[in-house]
Amino acid sequence: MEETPRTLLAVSGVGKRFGGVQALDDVSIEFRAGEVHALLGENGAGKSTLVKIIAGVLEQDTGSVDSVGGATGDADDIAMVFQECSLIPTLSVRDNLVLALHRGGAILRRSTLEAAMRSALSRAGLDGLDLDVPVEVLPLAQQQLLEIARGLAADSRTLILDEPTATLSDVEIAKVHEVVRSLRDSGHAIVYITHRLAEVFALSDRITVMRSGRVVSSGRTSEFAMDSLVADMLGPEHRIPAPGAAPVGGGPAPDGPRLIVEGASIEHRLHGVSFEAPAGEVTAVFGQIGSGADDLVRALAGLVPLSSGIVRLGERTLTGFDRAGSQRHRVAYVSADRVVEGVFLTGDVVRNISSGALRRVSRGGVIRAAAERVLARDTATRVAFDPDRIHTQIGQLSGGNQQKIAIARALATEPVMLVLSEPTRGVDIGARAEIYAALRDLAATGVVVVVYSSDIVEIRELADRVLTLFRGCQVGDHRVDDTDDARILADILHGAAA
Amino acid sequence: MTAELGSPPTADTRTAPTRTPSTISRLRHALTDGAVIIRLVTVLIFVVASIAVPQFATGENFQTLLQSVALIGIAAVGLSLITIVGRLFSLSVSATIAISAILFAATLRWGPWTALLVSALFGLLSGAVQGVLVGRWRTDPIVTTIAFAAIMLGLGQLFTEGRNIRGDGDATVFGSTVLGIPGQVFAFLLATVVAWWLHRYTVRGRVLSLIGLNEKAALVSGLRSWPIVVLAFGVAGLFAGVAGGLLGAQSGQGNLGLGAAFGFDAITAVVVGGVSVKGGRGSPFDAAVGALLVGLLGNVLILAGLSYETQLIVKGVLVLGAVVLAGATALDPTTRRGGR
Amino acid sequence: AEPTAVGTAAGDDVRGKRVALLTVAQSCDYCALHTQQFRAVADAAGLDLQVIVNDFDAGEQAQQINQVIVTKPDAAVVWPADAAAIMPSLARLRAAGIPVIVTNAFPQSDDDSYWATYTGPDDVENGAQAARAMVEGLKERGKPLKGDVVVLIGVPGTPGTINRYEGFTRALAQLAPDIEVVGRQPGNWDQTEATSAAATLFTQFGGPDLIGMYSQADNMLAGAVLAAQRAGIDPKSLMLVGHNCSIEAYDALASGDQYATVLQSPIDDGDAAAKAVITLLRGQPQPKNVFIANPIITRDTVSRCDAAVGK
Amino acid sequence: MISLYWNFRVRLAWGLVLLAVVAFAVMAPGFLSVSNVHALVQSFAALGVLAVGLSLTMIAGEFDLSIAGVVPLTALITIAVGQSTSLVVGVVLGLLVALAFGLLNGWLTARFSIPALAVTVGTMVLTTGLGHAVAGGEVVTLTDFGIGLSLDAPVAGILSIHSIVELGLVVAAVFVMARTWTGLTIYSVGSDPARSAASGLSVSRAMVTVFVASALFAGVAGALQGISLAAATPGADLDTVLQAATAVIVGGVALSGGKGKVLGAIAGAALLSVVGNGLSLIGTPTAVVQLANAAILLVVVVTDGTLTRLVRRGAENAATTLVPAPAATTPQGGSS
Ligand SMILES: Nc1ncnc2c1ncn2[C@@H]1O[C@H](COP(=O)(O)OP(=O)(O)OP(=O)(O)O)[C@@H](O)[C@H]1O
Ligand SMILES: Nc1ncnc2c1ncn2[C@@H]1O[C@H](COP(=O)(O)OP(=O)(O)OP(=O)(O)O)[C@@H](O)[C@H]1O
Ligand SMILES: [Mg+2]
Ligand SMILES: [Mg+2]
Repeated sequence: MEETPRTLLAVSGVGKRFGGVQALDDVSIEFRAGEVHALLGENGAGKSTLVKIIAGVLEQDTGSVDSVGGATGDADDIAMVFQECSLIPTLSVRDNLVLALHRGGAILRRSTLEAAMRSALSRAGLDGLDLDVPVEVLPLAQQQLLEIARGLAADSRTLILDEPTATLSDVEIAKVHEVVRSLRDSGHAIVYITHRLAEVFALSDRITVMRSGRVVSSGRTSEFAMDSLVADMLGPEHRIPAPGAAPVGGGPAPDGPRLIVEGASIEHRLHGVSFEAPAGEVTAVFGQIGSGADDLVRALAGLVPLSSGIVRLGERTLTGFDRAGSQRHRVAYVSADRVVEGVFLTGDVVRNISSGALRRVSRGGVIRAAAERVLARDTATRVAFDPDRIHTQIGQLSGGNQQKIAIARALATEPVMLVLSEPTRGVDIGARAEIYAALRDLAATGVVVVVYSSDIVEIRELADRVLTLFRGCQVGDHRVDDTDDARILADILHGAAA
Repeated sequence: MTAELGSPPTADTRTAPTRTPSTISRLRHALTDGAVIIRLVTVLIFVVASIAVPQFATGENFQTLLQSVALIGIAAVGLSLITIVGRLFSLSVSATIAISAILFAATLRWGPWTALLVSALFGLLSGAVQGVLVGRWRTDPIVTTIAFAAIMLGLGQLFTEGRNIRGDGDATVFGSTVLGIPGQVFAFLLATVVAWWLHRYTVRGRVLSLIGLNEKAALVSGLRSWPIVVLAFGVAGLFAGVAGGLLGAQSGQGNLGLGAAFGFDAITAVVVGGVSVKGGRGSPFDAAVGALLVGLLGNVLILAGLSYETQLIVKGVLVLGAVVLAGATALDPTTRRGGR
Repeated sequence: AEPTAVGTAAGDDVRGKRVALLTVAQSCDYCALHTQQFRAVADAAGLDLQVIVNDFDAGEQAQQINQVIVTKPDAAVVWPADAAAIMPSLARLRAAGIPVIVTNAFPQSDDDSYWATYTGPDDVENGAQAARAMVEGLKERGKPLKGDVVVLIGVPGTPGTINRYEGFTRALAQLAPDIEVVGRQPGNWDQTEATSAAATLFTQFGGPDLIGMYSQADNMLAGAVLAAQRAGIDPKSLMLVGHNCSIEAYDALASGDQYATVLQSPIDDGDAAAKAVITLLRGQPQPKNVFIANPIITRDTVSRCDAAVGK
Repeated sequence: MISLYWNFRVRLAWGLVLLAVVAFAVMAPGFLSVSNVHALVQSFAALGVLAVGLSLTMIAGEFDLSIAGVVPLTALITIAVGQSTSLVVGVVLGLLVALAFGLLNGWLTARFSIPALAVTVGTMVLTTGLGHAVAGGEVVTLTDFGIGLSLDAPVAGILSIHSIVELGLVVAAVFVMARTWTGLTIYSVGSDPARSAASGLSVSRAMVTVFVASALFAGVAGALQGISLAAATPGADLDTVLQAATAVIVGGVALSGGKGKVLGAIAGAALLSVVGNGLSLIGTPTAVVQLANAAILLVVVVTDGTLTRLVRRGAENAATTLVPAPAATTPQGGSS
């Protein structure tokens, strides 16, 4: 029982600096065969930087990464599933898999690899995916699964998964866990980064917590409890803020327009969804991939046209508006696809935040720089982003902080309705609570908040109400504190509304 | 409103010491900007030439230099808007200039200012039409502008039969000086300042950059790209039209071959000036500096008495050097390639 | 311009014969007038004319000649885009049995059996004429035959440029050995490029010793006049000699900014080519080289250019 | 529908080529004659080899402007050296210089992450200058132009050694891009260099490969053109680059990288050559030729935009409906 598994990979004394930021400072960890090793820490703790160094994508400044028992060299025997998608967008699914599967030789034999591709796809829960479709047209969750399939396809001894489940719903997560367990059982070493702490206890054998580029604690999972884990992650001086204002049913409903959706349909994807969402409430839309839940929120934001149905916000009819039109009617949107739609990676925080609110910081079509900075600072504070870093380029922020800016962009527009897709994708537990609080505060001021999330925990903490979808149809509409997880999951799995 | 959020930010607190950007860090930041490097290189060459090349540092030569880049500069400044909004280049700049010069000559009998207005309006219209295709119909900018160049030159040929069009009037007003500055140079300065100001300080200028940086993210912020693309092409056309009109005014004549090299020179200026061809980064000012740098190199090398081929070789090496220096010092982790 | 005698009087003997004119850019004034005149004469003679244009692109012209060979015309008239690169194409035309008139640019070859007749300018002689004009002008103004001269050339490394330059320098050395050609820059036959090139030439050599400039084309000289004015040099104080007597010279000669030009009339050029091909088709003998007139044109004789500039 | 997304652009271009061929076969007698097809193949091969070379750099997300200088430079070296020593030495030397510039372009682009357009503006000026230096102000000719004639002499009716060499390079490029690891890496790097590097691909190697290939193709085109014209002139050949770029884009290769097929670029070159040949066979005035070209280009870009969006939407639909549409008995929501 107490025999220590063989160490496959040893990180010792690794340090890394980015300009003025010490991203990693003397980090030493060992990864063992047959173990799932969870790597935890708040946003910007240095997790992604560490695993990128392990995978050889980044070069460390100090220290070393040694593959201990390995017969072969380092990078070749390590497969990595990246936090920000690393699939090649214009290439087909097939060619993306070939990139992972190819083993030397100048000539490609795509057909002989077909079986391996199919098996990797099916292990990641992507049976029946068309191999010739370009990756860029796949929905985000499928891209994430494909990313995992790519990691699996390589069949390396060490597999690193950097927030693989951030955009997946529980059904898909279960599938991923199954694969991870079977890999562990066959003696692979797995490095698993996540902000979903529930996963950690369900899946991992060992935990390392990082903070500010250092290892703060490390040990067997059984040695940790949820509280201590959170304390380790956030540090002694922080605490998780209390839930936001306006709890359900408490107090008078604030003034504000009501969202009314009647018979919303999108060809092939959504069939006659109707619901109403009052101002002051957070309404969640929940469903699996292909359930139409994310299409619904995209349609509400004006990104996809409805084929039929009506959307009204108070007196105004929003149907027929494109994104620019709905933004003008103060509907703000936060995309789940951070890199592509969420932020301007090469712009600084100020420009990102003001991008949707230029009218507020300009007069006569001329931007007032001071007003813009004030707006950026204020909004940054609302999403718990350090206002002194507003001149940083977004591309240099950690994933979670990028997400905060994506939300700040929407908040800065002072929306009447805020539509969000996966709002806390990749956000650490502390910041997540702060974002929830900010969103609930926003709702309390009379804003309609509609959120699509694949995370049932998030829905519990954030929403007043959850709308469940199955195969494009609305199957349930529950008050969150009136229902339980089993019920919601049953809805989205089988459409079995009682 | 955000009572609970008043607490200090939880994440990335170790960066707290860098509160306000110090002069040094600002300087360091500036040195990682390719366009700034190009400006420095330009100044450096200027200084070196002033010391080392005998006839360089004279008032007349500066005038000569500025006049030789003025029209290219005007076209380049306009063109940079298209590049910044992420639509690469217009390859119809030369054709617009030639036709505008012809129109200028043809309408000179109504007075020089009317003629210039006609040229400018033609440029604006032709640019805007291309902008509608590229912006609204999402056609490829390169092919679209090549097609429009062919249309303009083809029609021009049908109307002029390839002949020189001679202006019937006096266009010397554009040869005179404004505030002691030659007319064309004044126009160049004006165009640069106006474009730079619009880009730097106005909402539309900002939207231009944002769309160039990431069109999808801009859409999420409710920013429609096509009106801005039309605007960029329209202004680029307008500037090319003005350049064409002024070119026609030089000799009071216009023909289809006039300004043939301008299109490529303008692209060179935009690229060498450090405007990112991927869109979003750079400003019209950079394009003006690019035009100046290329013109400066040409001027200095001739004055240094080099033969034509040596001029070209040295110019090539220097352009390459400047571009590489700008690229090598620019620390842009998001666009930097990993590569092993 | 009026098509002149030859074709009209001689009846129908060449009517309907197919002739291909392979010419260069349509968007240049000279080329357009050349083609215009050629067409006028050919039409009057009833030739079945096909005009094929490229943009001074030797490679493309070679392809066009391949194609012309396919259509087997009775004769081909070729304006070489590149006087050197035309040789293999001429050989191919000869092999296909198609007789050839070369116009405007003398092929770069010692073997003149590849073409029936050359018509057009004699560029060495043209350059020499420019030198004579310059010397005469200096004498006329009572200036000493001494000082510096600069030259604006066309595209470097091409026969027209080389030959005119050679003719100019050789004649100048003979006529006025004390005048020195101190600098030359290419204007690439382009007015705007010539403006910058001339501007730097003036910066470099614009001292009291500078007495004149020879520009291998009038449109480039118009740029030089502009550059001189900008540099604060009175163009009239220099001996400016251009080439072609194109429309730009017409004005500059009238105002006195330009002293002289060497006439090379596109009308004469096109006319000579058309007449040569008609003579050829009739089977009549004609000289191997037909050079067009290249008189020196000054302010007083500028009316000789009326036809050439389409007046 | 979905594989259409990948291939429709290539098909569109080839469809237009076919249409043009049929149209000219009807309108222009002699269009399909052996000698005209020979002339057509000659011009197609010359444009095709440049277009394909350029398409490689464009698939890699970059652009090689320097071929405007490399084509004449190689021709000049080939002819100048060929005249003084032997043509073989000339060709070899010319190609070596071209390759050196390819290496330089690729290395600078990859090493310093500079857009190749900026790098190749520099090398274009540099190569043009070297061209003038090689010419030394003289006309560069090969007195024996018999070699050029045999290079272009018909082989099997419609081909020639000239076009066979160029078409050989074209076929090789098609194979490499479609079937080899190198090709796949080039696509990948062109699509997203950062992600490719993260997946362990060597961005620099891909860059150097495409620029060397592009320079090699340009060099071969230049050397052959020089021999076949028995002469070479210095100066940047921008028109040719522009035409090649037009062919590539018409064929569906995007300047943004990672998209398009070499076969498309070939179709683009074929379309331009067929239209050019056909129109001049009919004896169309240049102005009309220009307008006709413009019309074709506009038709291509407008159809392309519309079709791309349609097909893409179809692909997205297909991709997102993994979960099949609901059965007839639609479950109704509304409990709580
Ligand atoms: N390319 C870069 N340039 C500059 N700084 C960087 C860069 N990449 C990361 N950093 C910085 O390094 C630190 C660690 O970032 P990293 O991405 O490793 O965090 P993380 O633990 O993965 O966070 P998250 O949970 O949000 O993904 C952060 O402060 C980040 O701003
Ligand atoms: N292309 C575009 N698409 C969508 N919105 C745009 C676009 N361009 C500008 N806007 C939006 O228009 C708003 C203001 O632009 P505009 O310059 O028209 O202001 P204005 O009419 O002068 O208003 P004010 O007088 O209040 O300053 C900005 O909020 C900006 O986001
Ligand atoms: Mg991370
Ligand atoms: Mg405003």
